[in-house]
Amino acid sequence: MNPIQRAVSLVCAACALAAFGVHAQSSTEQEIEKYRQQVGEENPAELWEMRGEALWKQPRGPKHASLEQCDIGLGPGVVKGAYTVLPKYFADTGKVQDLESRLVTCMETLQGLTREEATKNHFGSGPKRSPMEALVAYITSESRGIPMHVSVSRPEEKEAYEIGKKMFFYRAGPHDFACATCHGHPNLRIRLQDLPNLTDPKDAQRAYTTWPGYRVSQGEVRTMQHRLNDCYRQQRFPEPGYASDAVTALTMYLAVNANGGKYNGPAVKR
Amino acid sequence: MADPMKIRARMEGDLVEVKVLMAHEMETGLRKDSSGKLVPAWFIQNVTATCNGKTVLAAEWGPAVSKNPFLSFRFRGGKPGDKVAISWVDNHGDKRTDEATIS
Amino acid sequence: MNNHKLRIAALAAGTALVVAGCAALTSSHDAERDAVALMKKDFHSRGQATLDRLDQDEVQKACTRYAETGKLPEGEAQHLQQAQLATVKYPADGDYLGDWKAGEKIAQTGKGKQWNEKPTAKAGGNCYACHQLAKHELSYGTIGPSLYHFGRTRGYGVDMQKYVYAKVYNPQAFTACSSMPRFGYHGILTEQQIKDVVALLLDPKSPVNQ
Amino acid sequence: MHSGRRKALQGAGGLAVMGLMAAAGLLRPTAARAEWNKEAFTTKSFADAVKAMGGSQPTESHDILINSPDIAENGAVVPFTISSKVPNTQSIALLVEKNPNILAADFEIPQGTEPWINTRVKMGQTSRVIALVKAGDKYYYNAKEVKVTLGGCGG
Repeated sequence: MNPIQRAVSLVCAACALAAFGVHAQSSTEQEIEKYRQQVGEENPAELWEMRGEALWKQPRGPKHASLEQCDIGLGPGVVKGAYTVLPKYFADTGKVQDLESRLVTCMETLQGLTREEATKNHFGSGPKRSPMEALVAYITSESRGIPMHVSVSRPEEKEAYEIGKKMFFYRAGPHDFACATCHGHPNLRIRLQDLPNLTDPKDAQRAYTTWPGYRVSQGEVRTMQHRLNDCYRQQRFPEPGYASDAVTALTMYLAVNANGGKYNGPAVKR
Repeated sequence: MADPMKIRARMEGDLVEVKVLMAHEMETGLRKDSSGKLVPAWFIQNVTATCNGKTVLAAEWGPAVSKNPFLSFRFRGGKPGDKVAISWVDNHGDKRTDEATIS
Repeated sequence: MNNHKLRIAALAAGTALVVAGCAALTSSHDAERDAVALMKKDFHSRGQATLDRLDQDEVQKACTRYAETGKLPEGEAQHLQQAQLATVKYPADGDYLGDWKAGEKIAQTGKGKQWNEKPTAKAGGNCYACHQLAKHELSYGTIGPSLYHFGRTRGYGVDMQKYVYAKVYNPQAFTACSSMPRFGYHGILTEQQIKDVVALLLDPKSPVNQ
Repeated sequence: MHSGRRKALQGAGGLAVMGLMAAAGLLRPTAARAEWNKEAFTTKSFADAVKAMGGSQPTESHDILINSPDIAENGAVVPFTISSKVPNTQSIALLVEKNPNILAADFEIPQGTEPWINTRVKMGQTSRVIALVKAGDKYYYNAKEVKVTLGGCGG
């Protein structure tokens, strides 16, 4: 099984089993595996990657500048491998930032866009394309094959990690859910879907390194910001702000837990 | 304007194998949006592929082709350096043509 | 533009907060306080999912405090369970058994209380997300124990009915820091819906007991 | 193509003619206004679809191969590879019997192009999927069932 196939299979264990009876289980599993393999072979996320690369190089905004001088973690203009060190502390903003919040910063400083303009349509929907989803698809694709190595050596980074960890275990809302309710225990599934235990390095690596993903069910590339937003919706929490410090902190916790895992996104997800 | 396609064309023995990803919504006209309104049909109807001016594939599609369509086919008569051009036209009359060099 | 500056100022304030927290890095309690402050700054109300949902009650507080290490200390758990048992409102008519068919539907749906849903829409219990129940449904989760043959093995009596009603109403009354939502206490399910779920588990005719 | 193409040839267009014009440098590929067989794409049954495409009474043939998973985890994307060993295959169509309209796609295979197509279609539910091949004046088909599981796991 190649990593993309594994990524696809991780998202949903054979939902199909229900429909076809236990005796058919092994052949069902084989066919679902065949499905995942064939769908995983050609990933429409490549269309986002292509669009994202063009956007990265295209002069935009009042300053008519491209993002090519943006520092996303390894210095101005370095894209290769940059995603594997994020989130990290940036001295110019004095903040720990994930990829999406960092891109907002560059759109503000380099291109002269307002935050509102920079985050417009941050979650795309059909013809309402999201520049952010395209940029993230491109930038993450340039980290394929490189192990995650997110640092917590600076106090600000350690702090973000600790806060993210607290957020992960924070129970609240009408359902008393925390992230940890579903993602803090080994070998659980919801319905037939395997739940990665994000406190365990192996599971965390497998899950984290395959986002963003092209979601077959939505026909869209979804980023980590979207993934966490959708988790909080199902947790019945209020909505986390897009590219906010809170989401960055939680991302920091998950990214550090995934350290050492070879980055393999954007993947295909159910 | 429509987004570019992603086209790969490469020699497999004496055949040219072409793989294309197209950016298109492929709306069936039967889907409702979040407010319950029908989303109008919007889909690619015709696809043509040419190499050295010769048509190597022509297709008619309905809205049942998946969103962000993928298509692969194989033909004879191309060689490395030749260009393969793919065009599509949708039911709104929007169109797009992209090219790839055979490797 | 003014708005833009304001936002930047707000972000800077957030940074200050993070940095301030950093001084007391070793204290898990401070990290918790900072996490709450950061969430309150960065989350916003949307639809029925209002910001006050971040405020924890006693149960949520206690269970968050011990979430990383595991279980509550025995004494604290006992105390919490007793207090939660006192919150259970039993049906005035003394009847616990509803319609298992309605209960099966409630067990199948996980809708309710999300920001993209109408607040008036009826919620489900989503029991199958975590539990095995009727044998015909193979798409069940394993977060909670299997409840297949629940009535058949545990008995169908009124005491059992009352216990199951209370367990669904408020699982914290029996297992401190259970992962299961407090369906009655939080008003996710109505009294009638809880009765229907009790019937799904305890009606001898229910597929759970076939 | 088929009946639509025949009509087109009687008129001004027709892909073959267009191809020649393109070869002569008269047209860019985008300018080719191809025909679209509306009648065929609105049929509900296999027989009606074949008729609308200009054929009748197709023969079952195991020289047509349908490679796809037997079970699709999500009906929004179901991959198919169709190939034909029927001599002189001129076109390959893909039909999904239980979709609102049965015809999904029709590929014209010019000489020199392999009778081999790989694409992805939507399936609303478990259904028989048919590959229809035109060779000479005759139509041939093969079919298989593909099961589609529900769109969501939980909730």
